Amino acid sequence: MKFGVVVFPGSNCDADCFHVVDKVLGQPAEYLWHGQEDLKGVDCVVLPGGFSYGDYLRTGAIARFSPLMDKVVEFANQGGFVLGICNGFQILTEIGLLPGALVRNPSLQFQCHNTYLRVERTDTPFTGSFTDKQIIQVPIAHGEGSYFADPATIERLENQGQIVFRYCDAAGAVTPEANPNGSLHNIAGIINEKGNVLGMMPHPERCSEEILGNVDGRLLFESLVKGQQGGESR
Amino acid sequence: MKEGLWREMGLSDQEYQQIKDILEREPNEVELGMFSVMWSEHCSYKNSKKVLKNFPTQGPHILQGPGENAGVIDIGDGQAVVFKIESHNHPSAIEPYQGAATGVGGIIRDIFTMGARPIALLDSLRFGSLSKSKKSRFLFDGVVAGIAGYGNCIGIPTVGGEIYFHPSYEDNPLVNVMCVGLMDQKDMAKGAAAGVGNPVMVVGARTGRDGIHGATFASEELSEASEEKRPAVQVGDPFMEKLLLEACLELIKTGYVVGMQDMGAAGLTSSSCEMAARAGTGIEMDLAKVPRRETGMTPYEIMLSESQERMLVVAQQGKEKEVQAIFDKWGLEAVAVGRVTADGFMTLKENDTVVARIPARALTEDCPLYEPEAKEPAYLSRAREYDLSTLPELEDCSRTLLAMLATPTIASKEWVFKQYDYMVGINTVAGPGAADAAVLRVKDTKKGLALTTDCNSRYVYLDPYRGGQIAVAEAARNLVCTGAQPLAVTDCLNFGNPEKPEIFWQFKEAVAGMSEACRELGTPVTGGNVSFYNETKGEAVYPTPVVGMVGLLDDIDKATTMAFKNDDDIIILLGQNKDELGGSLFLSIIHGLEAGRSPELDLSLEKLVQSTALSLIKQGLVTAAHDCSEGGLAVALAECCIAGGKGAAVLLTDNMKASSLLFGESQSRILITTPKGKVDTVLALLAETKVPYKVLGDVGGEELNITGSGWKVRLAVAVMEEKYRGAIACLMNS
Amino acid sequence: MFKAIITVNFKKSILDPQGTAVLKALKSMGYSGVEDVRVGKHIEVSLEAENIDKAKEQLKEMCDKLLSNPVIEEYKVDVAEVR
Amino acid sequence: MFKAIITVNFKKSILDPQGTAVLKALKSMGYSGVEDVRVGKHIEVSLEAENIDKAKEQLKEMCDKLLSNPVIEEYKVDVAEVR
Ligand SMILES: Nc1ncnc2c1ncn2[C@@H]1O[C@H](COP(=O)(O)OP(=O)(O)O)[C@@H](O)[C@H]1O
Ligand SMILES: [Mg+2]
Repeated sequence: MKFGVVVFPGSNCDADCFHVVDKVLGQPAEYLWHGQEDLKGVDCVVLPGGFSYGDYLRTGAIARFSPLMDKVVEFANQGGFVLGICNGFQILTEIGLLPGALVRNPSLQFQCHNTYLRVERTDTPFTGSFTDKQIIQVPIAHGEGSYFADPATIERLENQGQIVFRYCDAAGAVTPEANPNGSLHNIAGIINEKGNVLGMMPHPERCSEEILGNVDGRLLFESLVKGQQGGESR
Repeated sequence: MKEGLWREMGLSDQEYQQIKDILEREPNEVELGMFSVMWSEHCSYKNSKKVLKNFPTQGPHILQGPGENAGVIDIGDGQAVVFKIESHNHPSAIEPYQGAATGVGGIIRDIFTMGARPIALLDSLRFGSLSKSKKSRFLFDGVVAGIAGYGNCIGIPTVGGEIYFHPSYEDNPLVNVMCVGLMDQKDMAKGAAAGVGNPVMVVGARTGRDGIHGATFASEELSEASEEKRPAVQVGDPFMEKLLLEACLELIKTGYVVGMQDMGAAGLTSSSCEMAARAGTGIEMDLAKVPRRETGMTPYEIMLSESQERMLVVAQQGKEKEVQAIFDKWGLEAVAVGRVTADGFMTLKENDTVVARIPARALTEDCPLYEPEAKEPAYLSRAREYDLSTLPELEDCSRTLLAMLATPTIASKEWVFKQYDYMVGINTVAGPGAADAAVLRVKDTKKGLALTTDCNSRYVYLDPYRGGQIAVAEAARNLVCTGAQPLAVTDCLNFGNPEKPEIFWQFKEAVAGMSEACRELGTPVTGGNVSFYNETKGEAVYPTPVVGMVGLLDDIDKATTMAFKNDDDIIILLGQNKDELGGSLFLSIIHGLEAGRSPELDLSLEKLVQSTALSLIKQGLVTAAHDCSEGGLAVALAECCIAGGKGAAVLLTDNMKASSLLFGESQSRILITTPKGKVDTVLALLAETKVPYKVLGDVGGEELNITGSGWKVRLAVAVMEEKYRGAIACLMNS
Repeated sequence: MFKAIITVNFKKSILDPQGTAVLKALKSMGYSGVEDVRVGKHIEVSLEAENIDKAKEQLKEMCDKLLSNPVIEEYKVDVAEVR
Repeated sequence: MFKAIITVNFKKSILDPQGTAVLKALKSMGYSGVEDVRVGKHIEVSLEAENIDKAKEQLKEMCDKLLSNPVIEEYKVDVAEVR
């Protein structure tokens, strides 16, 4: 599976994502410069974390107007895989590929630490390698990751099973204490209705190698790769 | 020009006379401004240069010692580490968020100027009492947020550091930031304006009126009047710096760069004349071409502006277009404002009018050097002669240990490092709080880097020479505990007003002590920073020579942390417990005393303990390692327990008071654990090296039990953890 | 030349953590009379346009597209001609 | 009951990175008439006070102490009585 990692001015997890798909998964990877309009034939677009345009105004607000983003929307509408991590998730909500918004953490502080997540769905292209309700550890690193949407949207997300990851405690219980940033319904990651666009605040690329002490995140990337291989052989 | 203007700019009458002699005429205002910043202590090191000559600066792996924008060391495989530390104390006292943020920005530029990609930041901070002073809480909160704001945005992980709280820093906090970069040796860039005719380009942010005379400001004591000099504080733009970083690294890869230097203190003045002086050339610039943010700026303002996120680049002649194309791609300006000349002069024009003409070297080399008077301060003999034997002995060892763990200087700094992105870059193998030093992998190799900053200023206050030695020894010890071989030092020397003989004495002694320790431990100094005038209302901060040190692990898989890991692992103490409480945190916290002598340091014992620990770690015999520092053996044991979520049972047989044994801060001690099955091998090796050691007990259970003769510590790990991890958050949320 | 002042605030239904924090801080400083604090953005835009209506139209567009996010925010625009 | 609107901006001579970034974005979106953008804070405070002068005095104090840093920012306060 060929991955394309988008580089916006101010992206800073682009090289990390690239490293994981290239070196850890051994998949072909390309950097996609925000100012161009060419997706270079990739199968999955990764919108990496960071501070695109310095997070000025609102996170992701300016980045969504990059020329490349028009192509990404087209690509998504045609069913292409799009993975938005952290700032990438924020951009996806700003551009409307995913509903809701990510607002300031109630602590008003940037928060960088591990969180437990419960995998709510394993029938998406991004989560096929997890087990049902698997509890994984994935770090967060953001100042504005509190998921918000109006009640109708939240209800729709719940009813349609669009919530893919929820913050939980070590035992898997979804509690207010386990919610690091006041996200509604402990939402850590959601998927669009079609199931090809995923946004999440935690950073799977930061826990994909033994040397970093945790490989839970690798399963997400592997899900994509395996899913495609499965698809091809069928 | 106003009579006596030079005095307002911080120049003495003699210095002014000297300037006239150099120019063979009166300087104009622009020239005087340039001299005043370049001859300020901050830029010229006029009071400290002679003393700094004591530092050892040579060694087998040193590729670049002091003199460039940062030091460079060889880590094998054609790779190099670039690192430096810098202070931003005064701006942070006045505007903590922006002051700290721009401090981070400045040191990062020093690293990528050399051609290296910055991969880590460490912050060494000092504030007044957190529990007693609202102002200290305000400054602490703002500084940490500022470091986080800048470092997180630009995407360089803040992986370690240290924080002490002491009333001497109440009005004058210390904010020292170290940056570490990685590069291929072939990409090393230097700050020299070589090649007559080559274009001189200003790149990055536009020039505004901010920070004019910042360097002079850093060279004075803080006072009410500092409030008036407020424009000296700038607002940082980490986004702009990220673009500048990427553009500069891309540019260096092209090979079109002849020399490059960031515009830090004294902005365009210092960057241009230093680059010319290094190459023995001159530079001619047309200031009308410098991109500006504000209208109506004078040549004086343009030359002295300290607007952030700017660099000066000397490019190969004829490659201006290529350089511009790269900056253009990143949305940045790159404007040729002049060229390198052969005459050795800084010639500044505004359109066709010459507004300043000074020999470049006069600004950088001709500044008079001073050797201020040094005199041993009177407080020393009083403090040393204090009779510690009359202190009441501990009543409840467990309670005392809990109190120590909740002391902000010892307590977990989680409240701080949670705000730092310490993982971005995915190299962080041991982040803040995990080990005695931060450990990063070097991608695509087996290697690792260990990074630390250290300075216990109470030791330096009570004995500057020994305190200086200890700062170096402790830094090296911290690196060793992770499994790294210490390689080299960068230092940040924070002192009071050097014109006071007592302060200068502290300075000289501390540098002498550091120099000896650096020599003995084989860790030369590659650069650093001097920050004087850390005083308010005539009171100096504790002398604080912060040591930043870099070490190398040949095998990252052997990296060791402090957490107790397995039940039944055997706990061994390398080194010796001595009956010494002088200068300890215990005396300060429990008895309110800053007295006695700093702990002894025997550098040959230190070397033996370190080499032994390192060799055991490299042989895979060690499961945890932690040095004994503030709070002594008891706190070190508690920290290992808390980090691992495991208890321990320890028996102490030394014939010594409980207070000294538990909380004394004897140097050259490292706690290690080893699996039960390997203990014989370890003991045999220890006997061979003749290192003093003691088997203390074993890991296991949910309590820390320390048994001595007639006293006992018994605490649940969970209880200790709550105090240790909650203390700072609790004070900050109150 | 026109000068616009745009204020962007969180919708009333949305928590304003910054406002809450400022309120708390003011109370702890002894300002017991303070009852509520909301923190939003104050954006000043200078622009050339044919006339004030064109300016308003453009500004509204900027707000809808970039300067505010309708999911969480509401905005207000004031424009005046300056010379 | 009084209601105050406080605007806090960077001083004119101080770099406003956020404003600069927004200006660039607007230009690249085709709003070529935009000449300058500054982004500051808009703070709404509701408070009880004996009279409007007391309210003003308190608000000024809050601005000096907490809501702005005179080193880099300037502020403006508008107060009105509400019922
Ligand atoms: N300002 C800081 N920023 C980041 N990490 C910090 C800071 N202060 C302390 N730490 C981390 O907390 C841990 C404990 O620090 P410290 O108490 O100085 O340990 P030690 O005494 O063993 O050197 C270290 O891992 C250190 O890097
Ligand atoms: Mg320490």
